[in-house]
Amino acid sequence: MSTENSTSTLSREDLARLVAADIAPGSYVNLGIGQPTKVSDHLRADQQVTLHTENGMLGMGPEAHGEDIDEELINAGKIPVTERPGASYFHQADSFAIMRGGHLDVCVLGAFQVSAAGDLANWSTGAPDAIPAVGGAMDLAIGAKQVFVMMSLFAKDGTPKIVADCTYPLTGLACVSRVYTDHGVFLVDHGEDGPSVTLREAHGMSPHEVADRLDFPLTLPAENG
Amino acid sequence: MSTENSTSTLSREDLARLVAADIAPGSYVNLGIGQPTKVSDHLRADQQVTLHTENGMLGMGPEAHGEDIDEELINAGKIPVTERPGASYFHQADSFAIMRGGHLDVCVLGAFQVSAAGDLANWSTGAPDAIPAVGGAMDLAIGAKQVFVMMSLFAKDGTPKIVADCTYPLTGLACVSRVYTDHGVFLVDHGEDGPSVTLREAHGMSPHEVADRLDFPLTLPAENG
Amino acid sequence: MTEFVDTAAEAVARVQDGSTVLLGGFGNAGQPMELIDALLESGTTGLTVVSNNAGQGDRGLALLIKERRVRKVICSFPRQSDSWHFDEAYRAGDIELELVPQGNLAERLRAAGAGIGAFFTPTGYGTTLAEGKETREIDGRHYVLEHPIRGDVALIKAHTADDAGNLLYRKTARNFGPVMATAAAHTVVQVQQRVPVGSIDPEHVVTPGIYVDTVTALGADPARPEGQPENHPQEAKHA
Amino acid sequence: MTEFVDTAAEAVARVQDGSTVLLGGFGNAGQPMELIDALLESGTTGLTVVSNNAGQGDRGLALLIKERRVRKVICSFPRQSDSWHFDEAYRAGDIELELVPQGNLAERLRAAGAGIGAFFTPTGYGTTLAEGKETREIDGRHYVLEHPIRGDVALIKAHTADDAGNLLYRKTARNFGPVMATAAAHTVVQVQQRVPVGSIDPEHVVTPGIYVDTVTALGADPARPEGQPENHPQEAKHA
Repeated sequence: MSTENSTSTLSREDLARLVAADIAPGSYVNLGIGQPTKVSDHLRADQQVTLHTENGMLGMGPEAHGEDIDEELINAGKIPVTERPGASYFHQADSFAIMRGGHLDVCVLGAFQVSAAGDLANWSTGAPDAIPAVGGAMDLAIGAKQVFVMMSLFAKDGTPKIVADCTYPLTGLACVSRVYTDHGVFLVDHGEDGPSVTLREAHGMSPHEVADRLDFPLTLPAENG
Repeated sequence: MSTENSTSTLSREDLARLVAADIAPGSYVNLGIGQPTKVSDHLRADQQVTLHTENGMLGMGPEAHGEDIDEELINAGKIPVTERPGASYFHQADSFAIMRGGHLDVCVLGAFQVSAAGDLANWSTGAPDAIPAVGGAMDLAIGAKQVFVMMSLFAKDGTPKIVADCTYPLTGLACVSRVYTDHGVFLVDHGEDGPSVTLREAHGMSPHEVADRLDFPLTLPAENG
Repeated sequence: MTEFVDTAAEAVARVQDGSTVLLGGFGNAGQPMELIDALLESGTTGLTVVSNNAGQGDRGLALLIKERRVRKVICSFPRQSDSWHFDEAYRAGDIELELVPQGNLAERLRAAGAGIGAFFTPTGYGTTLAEGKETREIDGRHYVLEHPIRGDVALIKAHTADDAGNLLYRKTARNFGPVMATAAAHTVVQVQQRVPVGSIDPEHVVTPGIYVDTVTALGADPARPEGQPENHPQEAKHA
Repeated sequence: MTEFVDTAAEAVARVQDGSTVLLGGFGNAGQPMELIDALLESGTTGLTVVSNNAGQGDRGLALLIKERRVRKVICSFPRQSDSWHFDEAYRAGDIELELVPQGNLAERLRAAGAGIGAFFTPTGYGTTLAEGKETREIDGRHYVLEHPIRGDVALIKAHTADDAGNLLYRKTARNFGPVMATAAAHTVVQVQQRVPVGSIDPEHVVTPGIYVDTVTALGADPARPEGQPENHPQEAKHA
């Protein structure tokens, strides 16, 4: 897999590999529940990435199996996990201080929608009969130095999930830095002249085709611009 | 020494003994710098009082001497102290959360003045050329469930130090519960009808003589009222 | 001063009808199952429960909700794959829900314990969970004003208590315990073991005894047989 | 990620003229004397120093003030029996003082580290130290609004660091270290010893490595000869 434009879309595995490769060595990272969890499979040992789980731990290791399962050592998805050397435990207020205080380098989240201003919608479909649950989503959205989103670019009905304005209930405003999708990687710039979105690379369609499907002005990669 | 009215004034040692005897068994207590420190000499082991020092410790023991001196184990007055079994260390924000959150049962402080409303002035003389220093005084004043003050009833010039309104800069408002002085013990009631001060016992002068010297209405002990 | 009682039933005696109860745990980890069982036995009802979740499966808080003892839940993540008792009570209109982002929940509990009157948090700004709340821009960032959450009683789980009430926790079961212990008028703790004063290194104490009112030691946890000592805190091994 | 450097001089290289420096310590306990000595050597000036005190005797911060490297001090207790260098600078009008009640100082540092925009504290309400500050009555109690104190660099002292930057402190020398470590853009720590990852029990870590940017291990402290091992944290003995 290359990070240049390609004619085939990226699989979920490709995406996880791409995100993992983009995380700077030595980073402190929180991986959200679901698709983002897969990123850990592609982090190389020499990247020395330390994983945070918001239920009170730094230095989280891979999922636990068999005899290693300990119901008092779980991740934010309540899956049994393991402990890396150099780990530490802390209580919930200290754990969220790590996030809210901006100490994590990267947080990787799933999403329903991301706006061209970097607004994130990932906690509620807004369906009137749904039982709401937010967990740490809003803290994760506003806490990390960089928030990476992983999702498909289009919903099942073909409408784009990167939009001018989110129609789903918001998780956080102007918080997303990058969006990794099956059809390409989008960089959100929160500049002083207002936000802008640049397509870093396209997959499965051309950059112009991607731009045509979106309802906001997309900056294309330099070689295509 | 009795807790009834007496014809002689209370010495500083008497006061320390009196305060110590009034601390309920099992209490968590902070003793301020100076005269209040003496209270610890009179706490009985069976009272099981736990001492807090705001620089980050519960379970502080007596002053350290000789080989026991450790410059990393000091009290709020920067005097080397010792550690009792069952002690714990914590950082400064956690230590002041213990105070501000109202978890200490008793705090004993010195004072320049206390008002009839229980206002405390103990951190600054207000002299124009003085270099100000407040330390933890304002946190101690408002934090504990009960604040006991130890001081002489009269200043060197003969003016009372329990007053209608403090003239010295305030440390905290309506925070003092009791005032232990050489001439008697005063209880400050913060009732719904406004504050009132009751003389529990007089020493070295009669209750009426004490009342005559003060410039606010003093409630006298029941047997003299 | 910390009192030690022999049974979970005695430990929860402080909880009354209508009490606000802070309930430790993130999922089942750190949830004081035996204290909750005793609360079920006691018949106490009309409770407001503050907890991260609203119960999983057929244990602990889920059973309190099933039995309709809980009038209101203040939590961050009620809906889960196995939160069927909450789901049913909620859809039936039998339980009130106040949804709070998890970090705000933790910080509001901390504020209660630390004597903070209110605080400006960036979490939730611009979302429906901040609707109607005061907001402010400070140094170019937007914040929402949040207030403390206090409990009448906290029910939490720790691993070890010494005779002075100092607590050690275990791994991610620590979660809300230390914060809730500071935020309730009365804190009740179930521990696996009680050790003499002096058994815990003062540098390692997580919750000082000043926050701990009642402790009951349950002995060995069936889920953690003695054959796994390496998972226990260091002091536990020495005791 | 935590970097380890060989000398105190390298460790303080981040401090620039005009920097705001958070300086650990309560009195001399926990004051990073060797880092301050290196700062003296470096010639850096125009500093704003945030610390509980304003130096004692002829060591550490007192010397920085004596040499007029400090433009402003934010502290709770500058005036002491042996604060002669501060007293002289202050009376000469050479140093600015912002006096902050100690608990507000600690909480403002914590707020900076925890991403809290501002908070209402009861401490100082109705006193001259709250003059001009916003106040509010909440549930019948009066509060003052206080804002975070952030540092460009924190210089603190701990006892032990592992290779991941996790820190253990020693007794009341812990004081402001853990809070300041969270409140600065760059945190520099002097420790007595560095140990391999895995030497510190994860339950005992006081400051996680995420807060620690630069560490220098000084080796044995002359004030604490090896003959006193019982005063060292448990892990230190095992290392």
